[in-house]
Amino acid sequence: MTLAGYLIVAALLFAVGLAGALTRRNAILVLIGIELMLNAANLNLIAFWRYGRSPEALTGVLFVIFSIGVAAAEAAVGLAMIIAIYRHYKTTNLDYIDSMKG
Amino acid sequence: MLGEGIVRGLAETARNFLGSFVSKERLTTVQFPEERLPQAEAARDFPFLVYDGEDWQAGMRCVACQICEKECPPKCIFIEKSKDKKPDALGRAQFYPARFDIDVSVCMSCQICVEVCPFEAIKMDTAFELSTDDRFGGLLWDRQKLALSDAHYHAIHPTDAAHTDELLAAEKAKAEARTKAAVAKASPAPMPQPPAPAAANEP
Amino acid sequence: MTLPFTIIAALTIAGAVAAMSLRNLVHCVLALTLAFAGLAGMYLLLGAQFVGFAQILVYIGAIAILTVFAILLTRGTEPDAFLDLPSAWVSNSVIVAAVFGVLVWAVHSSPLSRRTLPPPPQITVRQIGFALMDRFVLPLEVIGLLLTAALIGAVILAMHEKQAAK
Amino acid sequence: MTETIDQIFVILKHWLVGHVPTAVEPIVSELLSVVPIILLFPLLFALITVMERKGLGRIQNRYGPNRVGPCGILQPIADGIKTLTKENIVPHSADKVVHLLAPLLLVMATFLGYAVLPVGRNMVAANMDAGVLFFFAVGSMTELSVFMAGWSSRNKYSLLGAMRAIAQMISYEVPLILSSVTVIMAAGTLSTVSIVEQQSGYTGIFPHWFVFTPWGFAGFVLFMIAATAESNRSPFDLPEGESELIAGYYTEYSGFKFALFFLAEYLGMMSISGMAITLFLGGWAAPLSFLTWIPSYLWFFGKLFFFIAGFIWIRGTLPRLRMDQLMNFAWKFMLPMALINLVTAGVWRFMPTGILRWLVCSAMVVAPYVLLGRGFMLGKRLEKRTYRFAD
Repeated sequence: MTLAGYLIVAALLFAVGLAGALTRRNAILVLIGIELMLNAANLNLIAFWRYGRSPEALTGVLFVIFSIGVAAAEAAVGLAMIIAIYRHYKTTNLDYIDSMKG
Repeated sequence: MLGEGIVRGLAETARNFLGSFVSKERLTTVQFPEERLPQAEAARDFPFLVYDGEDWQAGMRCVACQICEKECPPKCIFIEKSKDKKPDALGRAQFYPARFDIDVSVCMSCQICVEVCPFEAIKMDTAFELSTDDRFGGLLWDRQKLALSDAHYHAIHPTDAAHTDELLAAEKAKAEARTKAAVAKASPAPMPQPPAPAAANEP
Repeated sequence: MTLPFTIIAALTIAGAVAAMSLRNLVHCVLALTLAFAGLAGMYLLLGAQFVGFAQILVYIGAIAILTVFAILLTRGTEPDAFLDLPSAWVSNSVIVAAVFGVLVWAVHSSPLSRRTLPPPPQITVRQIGFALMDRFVLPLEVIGLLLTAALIGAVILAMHEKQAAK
Repeated sequence: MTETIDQIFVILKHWLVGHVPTAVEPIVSELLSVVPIILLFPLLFALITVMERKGLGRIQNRYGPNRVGPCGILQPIADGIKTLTKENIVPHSADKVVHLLAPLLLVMATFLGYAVLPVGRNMVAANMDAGVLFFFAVGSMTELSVFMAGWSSRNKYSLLGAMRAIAQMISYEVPLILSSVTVIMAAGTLSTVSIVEQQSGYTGIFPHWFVFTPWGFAGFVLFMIAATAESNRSPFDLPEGESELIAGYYTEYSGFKFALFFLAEYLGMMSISGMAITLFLGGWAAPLSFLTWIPSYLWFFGKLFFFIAGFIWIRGTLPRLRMDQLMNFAWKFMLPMALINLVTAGVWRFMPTGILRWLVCSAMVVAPYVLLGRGFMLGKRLEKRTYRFAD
C-alpha cells in the first residue's frame, strides 16, 4: 500500500467537494462541499504523517485535531449565518442572495 | 434544597414496593378469571325475557305487545306476534311472541325496553362474558336464548325482583277482585274495555 | 491495494458523490455522514485512532446533526438546487477537471508517493495529550478561544432576528 | 482455584483459539469476544423487561405480569413471539430505505459501545487506547439514527420526537462527557482497562473507587443524570412521551423494527451503566477487599443489576419533565456543575493528601450545588397546587 492511494482518494474527495460547492446552489450544500474539501486536506495530513520520516513528532495528528476544531467552529457559524440569511430572504439559494452585488 | 423532593418521592415508592410484598391489602388487583369481584346489584348488560314456572314457552310473560320494539332507540328488537293465543300467568289468553330476537351487537344497554314494558316481561341481565366467534348469528339472540327464569331474575337483582313481585301480586289481586266482582254481579254481558292495558282483558 | 482500503475508499467516494448529487437535501447529509465515517475508517487504517474517533464524534455526532437541523429550519422554497446556466456548468467542469488533473499529476510525479507503509509508530493518547500541553499549547488555546467565539457568534447570529422582533 | 474461576472464560477462549488453524486465529478470537456480547446482553434485555414490568407494578401496588410461566418469568418470550409475528407496516409516503436503516444503525451503534467495556478481569472485547473516546463517539452516532427514524417516517409526531431527542441528547452529552473527563484527568488515561486497574487497590478494606472522592461523587451523580437523559429514560423520556407524541420517533415502526428500537434503548441503558461502573465504581473490582474471591464478572453484572434497578426505581417515581425544564436543567445546572467539578478534580490532584483536601474539595462541590440549586428554584412557586374547578 503506497502513499499514492490515500493521496488519490483525497484528491478525488477534494474534486467532488469542489464540484459540489461550485454547482449546487443551496448554501447548505455549498457548505457541505467545503467541509468535504477540508476533510480531503485532513486525510492528506494524516497520510503524510503516517508515511513521513518522524511520526513520533505527532505534527500531522495535532494539525488534524486543530483542523477538526476549526471545522466545527466553521460549521456552527456558517449554519447560523445561513439561518439568519434565510430568515431575511426566505431562501437559501445563493443565486437570489445578491443584494451586495454592487 | 434541590433534590429533596426526589429523595422523598423515592422513599415513597420504595415503601410501596416493599409494602406490596408484605401486606396483601395493598394489592388491589383481582386475578380475574380465577377470582371475581361480586357484581353490583344495579349492574346491567343486555335484556332477557322473564318466564314463570319451569317451561319457558308456557311461562313466558311477554305478550308480544311490541312496545319495546317501537321504543328501542337503536332498533335492535325484532318481534313477530303469534297467530294463536295462550294463557298467561293469570290464566288469561294472550298472544305470545312467535319470534323475539335481540341483536346484542346493536343493543346499547339503555334499559328503555325494561322501563316501558307493562308486563314486567323484559329485564336486564348481568352476564358479560359474551364474546363469540360467530360474528353474524352469534350475537342475534332468539327467544329461547333470551328466556331466563324468574328465579334467575331474583338471583341477580333481588331488590328489583321483590318490587316486581309486589307489582305483579297487586295486579293479580286486582284481577281476582275484579273476577270476583264480576261473578258476584253475575252479569252475563261482557265488560267494556278498560282504558289501561295492564288492567287486563276480559278472560 | 489492500481490501479494507479499497472498500473504505469506495464507500467514502460514493458517499461524497451522493452527498453532492442527490436531490433530497436530507439524503445528501446522510450520504455525507457515510463519507465522514469512511474517512474515520481511513484514519483508523492509518493508525490515527484518536483522530478517527474525534472525526466520528465531531463530524457525525455534531456537524451532520447541525446541518440536518439547518436544513429542516430552512427548507421548502427552492425547487431545484442545481445551477441552471449551461455556461457555468462548462466552466465548473473545466475548473474541477483542472484541479483534479493537477493534483493527480503532482501525486504521480512525486517520488514521495511511491513510499510504502513504514512500521506503525507507537502513538498513545498520552503522547498526544503531552504534545497538546507542551509544544502545541498556543494553538490549543487559540482553538479554545476560536470555539468560544464561534459559540457566542453562532448564538448571536441565530438569535438576532428574534431579539429585534421583540 | 479462585483465580481459575475468575479467569474461566478467558482460559476457555484461549483453549478454543488454540484449536483452530493459525490463519483464522485472529478472526476466531474476535468472534469469541463479540458473540458472547451479542448473545448475553439481549438476554439481559429480556430479563430486564420483565424485571422492569414487575418492579413498576410493585411500585404501583400491582402484581405486574404473572401469567406466562412461573411468576411471569417467561413473559419476554411471549412478547418476543408477539413482536416477531406482527405485520411490518411501512407508511406509504415514508422514505423506505432510511426507514429500514435507522433501527439497524441504532442497534449497531449501541452494540459497538460494548466493545470497550471491561466486564471482568482480562475480559474486554477491544482494549483500545482511546476507549472512552470511542464509547462517546459511537454513542453520538445514535443521534443520527434517531433523526433518520423520525425524518423518514414522514409523520409530524415522529419528526418532533426526533428533534426533541436530538436536542436533549446533544445538550446532555456535554455534562456527560465533562463529568467523565474528571475521571480521565485523575486516571491519566482514556483506556477503560487502565481506568479500572487504577481503581482496583484497597486502603484497609475500602476500595480506591473514584466515587469515594468529592469530585468523583459529584461527577458520578452528574454522569448518571446525563446518562438517564442520554438513554431517554424517565423522567427524561419526553422524546417518546406516549401521551404527547404517541411514542415519538418510533411511532411509525411496528413488529421487528419496533423491537429493535426497544432493544437499542435498553442496550444503551446497560452500556452507559457499564461505562458509569467502569469510570466511577471500579469496574469489575470487588467493593471490599475480603470479597475479592468472588469472580470479577459477577461483580460487574451485580453492579449492572444495581444500576438497572435504580433506573427502574427512578422511572417509577418521577414525573416527566417539560421541554424547557429539561433544557434549563442541562444548561443552567448540569453544565456549570460539571465545569466546577472539573476544577475540583484539578484541585484534588494538586493538593497534598489529608483532611484539608477533603474539606476544600467537598466545599467546592457542595457550595455550588446549594447556590445553583437555590438559583434554580428561584421564582418557582412550589406550594401545594390548587385546582380551580376540580374541588
